[in-house]
Amino acid sequence: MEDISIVLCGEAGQGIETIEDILTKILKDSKYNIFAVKEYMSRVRGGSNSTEIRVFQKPIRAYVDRIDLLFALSNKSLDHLKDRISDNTIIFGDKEILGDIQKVIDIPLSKITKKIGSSVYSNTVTAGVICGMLNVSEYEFRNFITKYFEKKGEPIINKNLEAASEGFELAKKIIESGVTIKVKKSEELSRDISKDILISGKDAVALGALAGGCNFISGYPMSPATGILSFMSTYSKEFEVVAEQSEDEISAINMAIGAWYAGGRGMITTSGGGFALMEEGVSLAGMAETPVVIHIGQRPGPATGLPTRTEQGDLDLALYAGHGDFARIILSPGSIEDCFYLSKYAFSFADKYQIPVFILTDQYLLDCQYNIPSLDHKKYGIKRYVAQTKDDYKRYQFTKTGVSPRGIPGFGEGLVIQTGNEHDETGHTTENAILRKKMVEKRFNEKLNQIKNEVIYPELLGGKAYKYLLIGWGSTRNIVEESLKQLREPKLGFLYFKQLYPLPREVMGYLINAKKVIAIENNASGQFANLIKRETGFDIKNKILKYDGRPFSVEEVTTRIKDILEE
Amino acid sequence: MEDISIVLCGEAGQGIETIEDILTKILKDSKYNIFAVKEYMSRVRGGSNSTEIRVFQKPIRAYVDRIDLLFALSNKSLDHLKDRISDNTIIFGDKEILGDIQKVIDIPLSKITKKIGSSVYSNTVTAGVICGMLNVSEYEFRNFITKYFEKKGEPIINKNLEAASEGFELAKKIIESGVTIKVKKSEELSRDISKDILISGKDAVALGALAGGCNFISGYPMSPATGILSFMSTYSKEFEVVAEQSEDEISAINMAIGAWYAGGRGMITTSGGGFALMEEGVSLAGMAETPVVIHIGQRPGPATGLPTRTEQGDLDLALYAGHGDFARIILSPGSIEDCFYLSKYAFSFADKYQIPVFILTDQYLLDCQYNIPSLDHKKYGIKRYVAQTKDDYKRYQFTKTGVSPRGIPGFGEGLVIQTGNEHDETGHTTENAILRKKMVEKRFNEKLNQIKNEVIYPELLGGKAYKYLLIGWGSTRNIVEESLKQLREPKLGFLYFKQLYPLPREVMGYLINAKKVIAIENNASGQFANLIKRETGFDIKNKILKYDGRPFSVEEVTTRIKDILEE
Amino acid sequence: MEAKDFDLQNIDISWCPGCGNFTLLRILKETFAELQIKPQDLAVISGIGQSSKTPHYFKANTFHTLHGRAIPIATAVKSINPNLTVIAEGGDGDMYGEGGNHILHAIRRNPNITNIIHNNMVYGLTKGQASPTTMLGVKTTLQVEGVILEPFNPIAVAIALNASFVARAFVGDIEQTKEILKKAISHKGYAIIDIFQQCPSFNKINTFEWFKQNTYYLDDKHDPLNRIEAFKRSIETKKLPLGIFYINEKNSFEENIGLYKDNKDPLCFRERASDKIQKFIDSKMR
Amino acid sequence: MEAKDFDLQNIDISWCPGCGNFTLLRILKETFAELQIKPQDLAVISGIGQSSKTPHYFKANTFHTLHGRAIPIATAVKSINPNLTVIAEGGDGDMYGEGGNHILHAIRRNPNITNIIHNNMVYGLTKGQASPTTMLGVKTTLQVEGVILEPFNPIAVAIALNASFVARAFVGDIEQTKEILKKAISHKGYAIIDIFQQCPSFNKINTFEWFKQNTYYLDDKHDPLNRIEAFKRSIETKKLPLGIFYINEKNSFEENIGLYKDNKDPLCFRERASDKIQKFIDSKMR
Ligand SMILES: Cc1ncc(C[n+]2csc(CCOP(=O)(O)OP(=O)(O)O)c2C)c(N)n1
Ligand SMILES: Cc1ncc(C[n+]2csc(CCOP(=O)(O)OP(=O)(O)O)c2C)c(N)n1
Ligand code: SF4
Ligand code: SF4
Ligand SMILES: [Mg+2]
Ligand SMILES: [Mg+2]
Repeated sequence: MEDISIVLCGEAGQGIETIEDILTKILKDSKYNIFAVKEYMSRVRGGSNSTEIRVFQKPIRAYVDRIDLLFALSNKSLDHLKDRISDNTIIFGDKEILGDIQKVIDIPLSKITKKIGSSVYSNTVTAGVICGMLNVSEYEFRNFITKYFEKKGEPIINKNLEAASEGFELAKKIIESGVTIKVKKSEELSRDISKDILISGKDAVALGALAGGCNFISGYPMSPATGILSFMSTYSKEFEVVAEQSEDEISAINMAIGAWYAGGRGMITTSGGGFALMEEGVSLAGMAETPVVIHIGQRPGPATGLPTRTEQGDLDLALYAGHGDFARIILSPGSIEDCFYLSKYAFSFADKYQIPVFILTDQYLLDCQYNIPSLDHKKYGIKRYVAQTKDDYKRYQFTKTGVSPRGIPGFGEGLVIQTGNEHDETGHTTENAILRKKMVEKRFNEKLNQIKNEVIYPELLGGKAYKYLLIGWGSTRNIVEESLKQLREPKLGFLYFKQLYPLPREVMGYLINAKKVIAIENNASGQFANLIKRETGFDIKNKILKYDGRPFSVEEVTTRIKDILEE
Repeated sequence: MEDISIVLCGEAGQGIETIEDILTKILKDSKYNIFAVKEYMSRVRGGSNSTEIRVFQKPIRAYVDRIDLLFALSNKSLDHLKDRISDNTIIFGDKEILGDIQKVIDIPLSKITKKIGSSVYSNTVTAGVICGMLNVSEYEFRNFITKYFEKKGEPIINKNLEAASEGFELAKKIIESGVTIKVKKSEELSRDISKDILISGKDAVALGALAGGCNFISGYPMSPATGILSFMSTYSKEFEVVAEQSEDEISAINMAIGAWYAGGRGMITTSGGGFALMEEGVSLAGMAETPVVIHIGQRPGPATGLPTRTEQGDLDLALYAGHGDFARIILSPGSIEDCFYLSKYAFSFADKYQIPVFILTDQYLLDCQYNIPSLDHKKYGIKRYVAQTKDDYKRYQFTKTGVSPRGIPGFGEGLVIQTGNEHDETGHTTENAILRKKMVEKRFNEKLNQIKNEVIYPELLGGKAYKYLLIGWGSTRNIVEESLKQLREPKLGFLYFKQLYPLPREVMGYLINAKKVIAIENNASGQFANLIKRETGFDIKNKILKYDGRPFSVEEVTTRIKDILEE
Repeated sequence: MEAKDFDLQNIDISWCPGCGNFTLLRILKETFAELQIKPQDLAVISGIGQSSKTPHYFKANTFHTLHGRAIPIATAVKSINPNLTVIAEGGDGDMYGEGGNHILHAIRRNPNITNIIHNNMVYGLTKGQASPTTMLGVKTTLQVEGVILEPFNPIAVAIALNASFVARAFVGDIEQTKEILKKAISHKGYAIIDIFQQCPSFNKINTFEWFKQNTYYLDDKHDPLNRIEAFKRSIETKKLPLGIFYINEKNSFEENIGLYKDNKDPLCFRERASDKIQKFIDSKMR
Repeated sequence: MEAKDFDLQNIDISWCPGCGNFTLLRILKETFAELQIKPQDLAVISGIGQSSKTPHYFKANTFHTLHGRAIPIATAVKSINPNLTVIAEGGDGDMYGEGGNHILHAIRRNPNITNIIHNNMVYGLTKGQASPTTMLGVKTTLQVEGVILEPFNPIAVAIALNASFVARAFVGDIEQTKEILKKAISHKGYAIIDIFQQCPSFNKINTFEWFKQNTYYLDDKHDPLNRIEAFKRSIETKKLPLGIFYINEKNSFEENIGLYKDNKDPLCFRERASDKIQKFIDSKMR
């Protein structure tokens, strides 16, 4: 097999995250390319959650519906995944829990873990079974387990090693019974995959922000965005970042604005519902020309919607957030690398133009993890634009670009006077009509014109000489990319946008070259297609939309593209 | 003269509102058509505020730059209005305050009021002068003053009568000196103007809401929207409305949602900055399918902007408010009549479709007042859509229209279960992908489709067989209408939209019939033109935009239309 | 009526085994039954959190709304239909964090609603971050070196604002909690009841046992009409008192707005005589 | 330094004649001068309201922000640059109404900022509606039959939350107000000072004279370390006490976050060694 898709399914709180964690690490160390993503319910215990781990030779990084190996760890698992189980799915499970279903290969976890002493060891047993089936060296697995549980002390390590042996033993029996799985390893690649880093979207965004100089983050817990705040909190001392859980989202955005005003680099992290409370703050940033970086981890709305699931539904929200007209930038990473580089970039953009910069991700992307060679902290160097002030400093001095030198309190002789009321160049309030007009043009038209000169270009994947053109943004990137490989249609291109606003001036050029343009978005209204229409007048008639709270799968994208191409 | 424009200018707190109030009423009683509007600074005392009162024969109702008679009541007045004063402007003022400027006709208010006993009487003196100049019967004026100050007691009445005499005396002298003004009265009209009602935008919105059955209003004070709340508070007992000042805007919108849930008819009133805090609430209304009526009195942003001035800048905000895709309706009255009827309509719309309905006005429109024959409470009868529930009641039952019967607690045997989480038909939470998809379609696509069948049509003013077509919405209506009359260009039409979203299906038909389409909007980005482009792909290239916080004037519109037509 | 009259069939309760929410659910059903309040006459408005899911698990008119926003919604519901028994329910994060401002002003406004706060001293649904009531020093994924913000004291704040009815309970004692709840619901005006409950999944410190060990009941000698005494008790830290701290009888919001003085019909059932508006327009605006 | 070092030239002050804001402006200038704080080292963050315009009328780094939001902004400013003296300033509507939740949590968070509230018991800028501190029964355009919400008591609430520094002043007494302000600014941690001031335009009841008649100073016998005593004083209604009610020395937020323990440089002047991130990525993520 070229790649296999392993799915673990169990109840919330049962520990499949741990199995995922062990497996992805050890398999990567064993030179497999790894992709993993999870889906989970909005509850702490019970229900049915699942994780898909793809193990493969070629670096593909997307969710598939297909399940090759299913580890059904709770009695609801088979029902939960019924639409994804095919005749080819090999199902493993504890028959004591699942019942005596013929198709199921028994892994008697209850019995084994009772022997070891506690059901918590079923994680290591399961991981052992999988590694055994995949031909991971038992020696290396044992080493890994020893290190993994190092902090828990000798007795726990030993119990887990016992569990590991049980797992490998079981795998051996299963293989002997004739069930074998073979995935080619990636040794033929020019690089050694075991030296790769394995990183999630969440961590890549946080690290990108740190690389961009972030030293302040505030947020109110909200799935799926909390991970960024928790990463920053964990490494607060190491990277000298203030990471503060605020009393509400309004406080969070205003804190971040305050941090920038004082010369820090602040960001906030939230999801749509939390962001809806921040719009007045965004407007303040626009008016006071204070930079701010806003990470929105999208999830399905309206209101509380499906709080742990995925959607690309907050583009409109970011695009039109806050009352009044002012410039902004919206970025939408679709790969782990872009999560890092665009998050880094966001800080330079915000600082340079003194505007709100948005990073739109979603639950799917944040919870994805896969291996990549590394991330380069030097790429797109950090730029700081803070000016030392003189005595006659004017915070909102008119310039040709619309951007005034930005001073900070206590750095120079000048005073930094900002306001969210209409103001003159010094920063004091005014009701003058002429000044008002000039200030609007400064904040809106002039800045936008500048920004349009350095828009981050979309990436054209697939057929460069396309006849059919897919338009997508953010987290669909890798899914569509894999789908393109399956479709092998040389006339099919995929334009993946990493910057959604402002659009590059050349976007129309891409569109008119295609005979058929297809938008693909994980929302109900085609928000990006609407934006393109608003900006260019170009009407994308074909839309592949999804809004059931689940990510697209490679198979679904492939089918839906085919349907449209065959129309 | 066909019409004259009288402008009163003074400091905040000096009492020009009182003069406006007296003058508009007495002049209307004297069978003049009256239009008045004010502009004011964001301060309580000092600065320069002004009120324009137009007195005329034909019912035109719009702001003009032109000043025929200027009453400069403070020393800053002439500077404040310097761009609007022409050679034809007759300036009145107290030379003791203004200095000995040749052009100024002296009205020695300080001297006179010192004689009477207090400077507060300068309001009545000034009103007297103006009425004297306009040939209002002194007898009727005295009767009016007596009634106007009735509650203040005999001595105050007498002082004001003394002031009135002084004013008329002065007028007589001025007329004798050769300065005369003659405006034709409207007696030739089929109706008796003195029987008209004189009503402001503010009051018309509030009365419209009451006519629509509003029995709950919550809001946090914010210019220019507070007037609606204050009207409702004043008449709370009379009309049985709960009118509550909430602790913040978030509370306000959630209260209004609660009121509807319980079977009331709730609305909120705010401006852009306050509304920015309500977006999560809007999203809840969308998800829970709870009706809510939202009045936004627009003012210039971003942030606190110019808090007492005018702009049409919150369309985008209303259009995209709240995370997630769900149906909504946006109305934008442009006349006093429409303020009333559309506000009334809003409640039936909200109730019928169980969605948020927006009423967009602005400072200019709310502060306008003029005479109209009356308003008919019966027009567009109130419809209530509340259903008595049975035992098996399901709050979100699937129907063909997307609209489920809406029960309320305590009315019938059923239980009314609502949630802002994704839910099944009963109202209980679900994570089911198929249900999720159907519910999105119910809330968004199906309801929008229904609504599109009963969109309130735009009104076509001016040339029906147009070659040039102006597109406008809301408060520019009357200004453009008067401008059209001046332009006398039979090929020029004006399509005034009262419902901005969803657009009528036929909008494209109107547009393609024109050789040149011109959008007119009081904002910097052309938000409605952008919406039209997003919906139809039609690019309105010519835009008359204004964003200095002031309303358009008839003259400015005329000039800018001419410029475009002559291009 | 019996508690089982509030049972819902075929429901999948999404709480963790051993969670205090289960006990509170039972307490609520029994309380309503004992007070003879029909599900149809009950409106339970909740925020977002584990605790805010409670209304999905028993029979009532319910509205599971937004994080932190149950109070304004409940306030309006009561003002439109005072015949309903209105409950605003949520967690400590929901009510004291996101919704903090509404509590302050609900106390001032004094609507006749009962505000139940499931205080597990943690954010349950979002998996274990500190809530406003988490104790100093407690470590979480966001407070990696321990909580540094002084815990929020809802009881003291409510007394400081001269609230109408202020109580604390612990789900570990079903009977007493029911008694307190009954009094709170029967009390006219805004009643706040902070209810301690264990969260076995995320709060490993303030366990069922911990609450048992660290609480005691205010005894008969405590005079709930004495504000200073109530305050003294509210800031005790050695052991946390349970019971009714403070009662301050006063007019409710619905009484104060004056719309129910001469006419007891709920506003939602009144029709406005629409010619009244016409008359108003034609007289007042002339 | 002298007060005039804070004077701004050619400014048009938009307050009404006789407004208490003028006195408070003078008090602030004198206080900063006497404390020898340079305008460059001062950051005054205000909300929206008449009082929030104050920073436009003297020399300082200033940020006139949004209604109700000065506190979170000021908190972050201080954490990024603790060398600045940071003031959060606003009106009673701004701070206790719209911004109510931030005060609660600022008290818990305890940043080393001074929170000045111009308490004129009315919404000035929006022309006279009731604020959270308006007295019961007062009639306004929105409270046509008089205020029915019990007034907000910021002093009692702050004490209930065990705030670090709690005081009240009255602009009518320039010297004492300066003394209180100086102590508040010098105090380490969050200091709240509610300052009574007349609004001759909209508050015809709580006039300058009224405040004079209805206030008195806490005397030397008052022990600001005694929380119960402080609370007792805070709920007095016959006459309203002025002075420092309560002091509770504790670590500030900036101390607690631990980033200034070994390195006193403000975060805004530190450079991050960017290879640290590279090393982290290449080690931790492998
Ligand atoms: C505006 C908003 N912010 C954040 C969230 C995410 N959120 C959901 S529940 C919750 C906290 C839950 O804690 P608590 O209120 O104490 O309830 P518990 O689960 O502990 O019962 C948070 C932060 C949200 N739903 N909405
Ligand atoms: C979000 C928001 N809501 C409402 C307003 C309108 N507003 C401006 S100032 C103010 C109240 C002013 O009262 P206060 O804070 O007491 O200050 P004062 O003018 O009395 O000094 C209000 C409600 C606003 N600017 N922003
Ligand atoms: S997380 Fe805690 S509060 Fe929530 S259900 Fe589980 S145990 Fe209960
Ligand atoms: S309205 Fe009141 S507070 Fe505002 S400036 Fe005037 S007197 Fe002062
Ligand atoms: Mg909790
Ligand atoms: Mg005030």
